[in-house]
Amino acid sequence: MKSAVIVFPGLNRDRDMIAALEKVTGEKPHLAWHGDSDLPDVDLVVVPGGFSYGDYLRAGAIAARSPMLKRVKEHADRGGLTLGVCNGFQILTETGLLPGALMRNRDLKFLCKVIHLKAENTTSPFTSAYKGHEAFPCPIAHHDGNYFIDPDGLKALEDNNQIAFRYCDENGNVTLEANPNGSIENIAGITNKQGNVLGMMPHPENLIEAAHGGIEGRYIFDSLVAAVA
Amino acid sequence: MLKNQNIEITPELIASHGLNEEEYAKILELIGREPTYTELGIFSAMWNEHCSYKSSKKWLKTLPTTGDRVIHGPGENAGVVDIDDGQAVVFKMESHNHPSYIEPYQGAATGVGGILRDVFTMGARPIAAMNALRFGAPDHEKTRHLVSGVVAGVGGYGNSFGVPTVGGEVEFDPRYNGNILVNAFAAGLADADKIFLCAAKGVGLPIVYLGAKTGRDGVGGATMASAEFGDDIDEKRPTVQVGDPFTEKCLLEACLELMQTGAVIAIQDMGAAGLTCSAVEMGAQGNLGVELYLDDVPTREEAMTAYEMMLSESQERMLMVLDPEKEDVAKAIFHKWDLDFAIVGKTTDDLRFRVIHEGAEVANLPIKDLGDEAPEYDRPRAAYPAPSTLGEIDSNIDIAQALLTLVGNANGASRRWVWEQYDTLIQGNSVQVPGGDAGVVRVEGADGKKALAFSVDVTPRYCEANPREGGKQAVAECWRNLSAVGALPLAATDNLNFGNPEKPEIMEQFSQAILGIGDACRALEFPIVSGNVSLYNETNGIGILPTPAIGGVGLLKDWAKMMTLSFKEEGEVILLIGE
Amino acid sequence: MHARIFVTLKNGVLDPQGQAIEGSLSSLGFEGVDAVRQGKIFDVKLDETDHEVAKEKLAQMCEKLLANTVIENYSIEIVD
Amino acid sequence: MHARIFVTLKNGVLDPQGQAIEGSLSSLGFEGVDAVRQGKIFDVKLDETDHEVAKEKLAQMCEKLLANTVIENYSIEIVD
Ligand SMILES: Nc1ncnc2c1ncn2[C@@H]1O[C@H](COP(=O)(O)OP(=O)(O)O)[C@@H](O)[C@H]1O
Repeated sequence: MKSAVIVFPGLNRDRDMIAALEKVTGEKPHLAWHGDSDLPDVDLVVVPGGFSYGDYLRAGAIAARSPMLKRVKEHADRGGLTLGVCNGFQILTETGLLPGALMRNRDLKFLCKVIHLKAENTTSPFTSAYKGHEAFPCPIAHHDGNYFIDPDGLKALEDNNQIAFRYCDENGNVTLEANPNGSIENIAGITNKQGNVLGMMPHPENLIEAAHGGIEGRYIFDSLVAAVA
Repeated sequence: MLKNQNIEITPELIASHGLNEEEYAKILELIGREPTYTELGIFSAMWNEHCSYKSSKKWLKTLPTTGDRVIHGPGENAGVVDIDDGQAVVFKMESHNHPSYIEPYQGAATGVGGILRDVFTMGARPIAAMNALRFGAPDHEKTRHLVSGVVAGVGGYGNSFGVPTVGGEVEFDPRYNGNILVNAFAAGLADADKIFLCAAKGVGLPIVYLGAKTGRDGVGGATMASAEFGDDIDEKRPTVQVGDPFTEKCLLEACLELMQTGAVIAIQDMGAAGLTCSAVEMGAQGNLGVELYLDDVPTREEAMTAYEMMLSESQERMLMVLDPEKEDVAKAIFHKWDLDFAIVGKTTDDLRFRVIHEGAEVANLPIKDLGDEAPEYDRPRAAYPAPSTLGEIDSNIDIAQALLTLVGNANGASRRWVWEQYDTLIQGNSVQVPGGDAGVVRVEGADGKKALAFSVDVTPRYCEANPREGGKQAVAECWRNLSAVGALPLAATDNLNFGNPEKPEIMEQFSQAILGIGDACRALEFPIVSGNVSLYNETNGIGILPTPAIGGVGLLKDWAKMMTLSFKEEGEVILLIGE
Repeated sequence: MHARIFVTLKNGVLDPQGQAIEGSLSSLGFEGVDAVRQGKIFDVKLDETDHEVAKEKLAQMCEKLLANTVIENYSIEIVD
Repeated sequence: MHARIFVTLKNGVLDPQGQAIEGSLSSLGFEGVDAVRQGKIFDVKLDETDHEVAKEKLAQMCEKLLANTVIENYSIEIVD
C-alpha cells in the first residue's frame, strides 16, 4: 500500500504515524510538507495528530486552509482513502471533508488515557479487520475531542452507517460513563458518506506492537491494506 | 563615547537592580568608570543569584560530577551521559517557581519550554519530561487556582510540543502557601559524537539570532527570581512571559535540521536574562569577545531600548555562531519553519562585550569578568533549630482507620488526575507511564530493547529534620525507584529549592543538604551532571521546606525485563527486602 | 483602521466552556447567572480607509478562516 | 438582563494566537493586515434588573474568574 503523510508545522504525532505505517505495511510513507504544491498518487493519505499551528484559533483551523489540504481534498474527492487521526480528524472536519465539529472536552482538560472503543461497523475499508474484535482498548490524548453535530447531521450519520467508532466500556457497552470527552452519542470516529474518509480522535498508531501494550491499532492499517489489495 | 540614555546611575537605581554597595564598587573597579544604564542592567543580570550562583557556587563545587559515562557535566545547557551504542542521554531539571506563583499557567508552561530548549540546544531530541510540583495546604485560598493553572500549563506546553511526561511529584504543605515549586525535567537523545556546546570558536564569525521575536517580556525577571516576595508582588506582574509551544516545536525541528548541515559552530539557548547571558557565555567560554548590533535584533514591540533588549526574557529564542559558508542553507531552513533568522553580531578577539544600538555603543565591558568576577559568597551559616521529636505513638491505633487516613490524605492520594492531563504516550515509546516507581521510555535507533528510566524524588520533611540525611535520602530514593523498575542508575540532576540564603540557618540547611547529596552520589556512583538552584523561596519571612529535588536517569538493556509494581497473580509470595 | 470581529457559537451548539464557567461561577458563590456563552474577538489593524471595503474584506476573512460557519456566527464592527 | 464581557490581552503581552492568525491570513492572500490580537467574550444572562448592581457583580466575576488580570484587561457592556 502506498501512503503519504501530510506534515504541518506543529504536528507532533507524525513520527508515530510514520513508524506505524512502516511497521504494518513494510513501506515508508511519502512525506508531504504542507507548503509543497503536489501530492503524489498514493492509495492512502494520512493527516496525523498533534497541534498544527499550535491549534491557535481553533483546533485544525489553520492547517485546513493550507494549499496542501486542497490536494488532500482532491484525493478524497477522487475516492482516495484518507485517514485523519486526532488533529487530523479536526483538520478534516474544518475542511468540510467530514461533517460536524470537535469542541473542547467536556471537562475542559487535556486527557490522555486508555479508553475502550467499539467498532460500529466492520464493512468500511478502515474497519473490516475489526470483525470479531469489535471492542478494544485504545489510547486517547486530546484537548478538543468533544464531537458535535446537529440533530439532522446526526441522523444522516446514523442512516448512512457513517459512525465508525464509539467510546464504550470494557465489555463493549456504549454508556455515558464510558464517554471521556462529552462527544455526542459517544462518537469517537466517523467516515464520510462515501466511506473513503475516516476521522477519529483515538490513536491507533500508538497501539501497534507489544511495547504499546496492545496491537489492535494495526487492524485499521490491516483493513486498509486489504482494501487496496 | 558610550551612550547612556540619559539615565543617572543613583544608589536607588543600583539597589533596584539587586546590586549591593560592595558589588557596585567592584563594578567600578573592574571597568574604571561609571557604567551606563545598559551596562548596569547587564551586570545585574549576570550577577544576580539566578545566573551567578553567588551563594551556592562554593557548595555546588563539592558535588561529584564525573564518571565513566559522563560526557559533559555541569556548565553546559544540560548534562550528557553515555548510554552505549554511540548514543547519549542529555538531561537537566530547572525551576520556574516565582513566575508560576504569579501566573500559574504561563509560569509553568514557560518553565517546561525553557528546560526543553536546554536539551535540544545540545542537539538532542527530547524524549521524556517530568515535573516536580509543590503547593500550599489544599484548603489554602490560592491552592486550587495554582494547582489547576500549573498542571494545565505543564500539560499545555509539553503536550503541544510533543514530549511524553513520564513522571513527577505533587505534594502539599502549608510551608509552600506563599511560594509554590514548579521544577521541570527534560531528557533528550543524541548521538554521543554530535553534541553541540555553547563556547564560541573562531574570530569574526557571525552570531545569529534564531526563533521568536523579542518583546518586553520579563524585563527584570531574572532579578525577580532572586528576590524574596513581599506584599508588593502585584507591582511585578506585568513582567509575565507567555509561552508559545508551537514556535518552540518549530525551533526544535529547525535546529535539529540545521545541526545536521554542519553550519552550527556553537549554540546557546536564551533563558533568563536572554541575550545578555547567552552572548556573554558564548564569548567567555570560547575566550572570545562579542559585538552585538541591536538594530538587527528582530523585535515584536516598537521603540525598544537597548536595556530592554538586553534584558528581555522573551521565550523560544536562541543564539548561535554560524559557519559563514553555510549562511544560505541555515537561512533557508529557518525560513521554511517560519522563524526569525538574523545576524546580530560577530565574534572578536579582544575579549570585550560590545553592544551597539542606533549607531552608538551602549555597552563595552570585559567579557570574561562578567562571569569570572561575579561575586561569590561564603554566606554565614548557623545551626538550624533541632527538629522536635515525634510524640509517643499510640499503640492502640486502629490500623484500618490509619490506612484510610493515609490514602485519603492529599499527599497520599492517587496522582492520576494530574498525569492524565499530560500526554504520556506520544512518540510511542512509553513502556511505563506514571503511576509506578519510574517512567520508562524505549530508546529509538538502537536494538529496540534498550530503554531509559526516569524518576524525581525528595522528601522535604526529612530535609528539614536533618538536611544532610535528607539530602542523602533524596538521592537514595531516586536511585531505588530506578533500580525498582530494573534499571541501572546512571546519573542525576538536581533542583535545589531553598529559602533566603542570607539567613544563616537556611544557608546551613542548604550546604548540609548538598553535602548529603554528594555523600550519597559518591557512594552510589551516581554523579550529578546538571542542576539548578532556586533560593529566596520565602514570603514575609516564611520559607519553604528545604526541597532539593533529585532527577535520576537509569538504563535498561531490555525493557521486556522491566518490573512494574502491580501484583500479577493471586497467591504470589510477598517479600520484604532491605534493612 | 481598527476593526473588531465577534465570533460566537450558533444557538443550539453545545458550549462546554460556557457551561463550565457557569458551574464555576456558581461554586464561587455568584448567584442568578442563568447562562454563559463564550465567544472570541479579533482586533484587527487594517491598512484600509474605506469602511465598506474594509467590512467586505473582514467578512471574507471570517468566511475563509476566522469563523467555522458550521457552528459559529460572526459580526464586524469598525472601531476607528 | 444580558451583558457582554470583553477580555483582551494587555499591551505588550505576547499573543501567539494572533500571530498565527496573521500569518495564515497573509498566506490566504489577505493583504494589508497589520496586526491581529485575539480576545474572548462572555455573553452572560443575569437575573438582575439594576444596571449598576449588575456591573458590579460582573466586575467581580471578571476579577475572580473570567479574566486573568495579570495579563488581561476586561470591560463590561450591558446589552439589555
Ligand atoms: N506531576 C506529576 N507528573 C507526572 N507524574 C506524576 C506527577 N506527580 C506524581 N506522578 C506520578 O505518580 C506516581 C506516584 O507519585 P509519588 O507518590 O511521588 O511516587 P513515589 O513516592 O512512589 O516515588 C509516580 O509514578 C509519579 O511519577
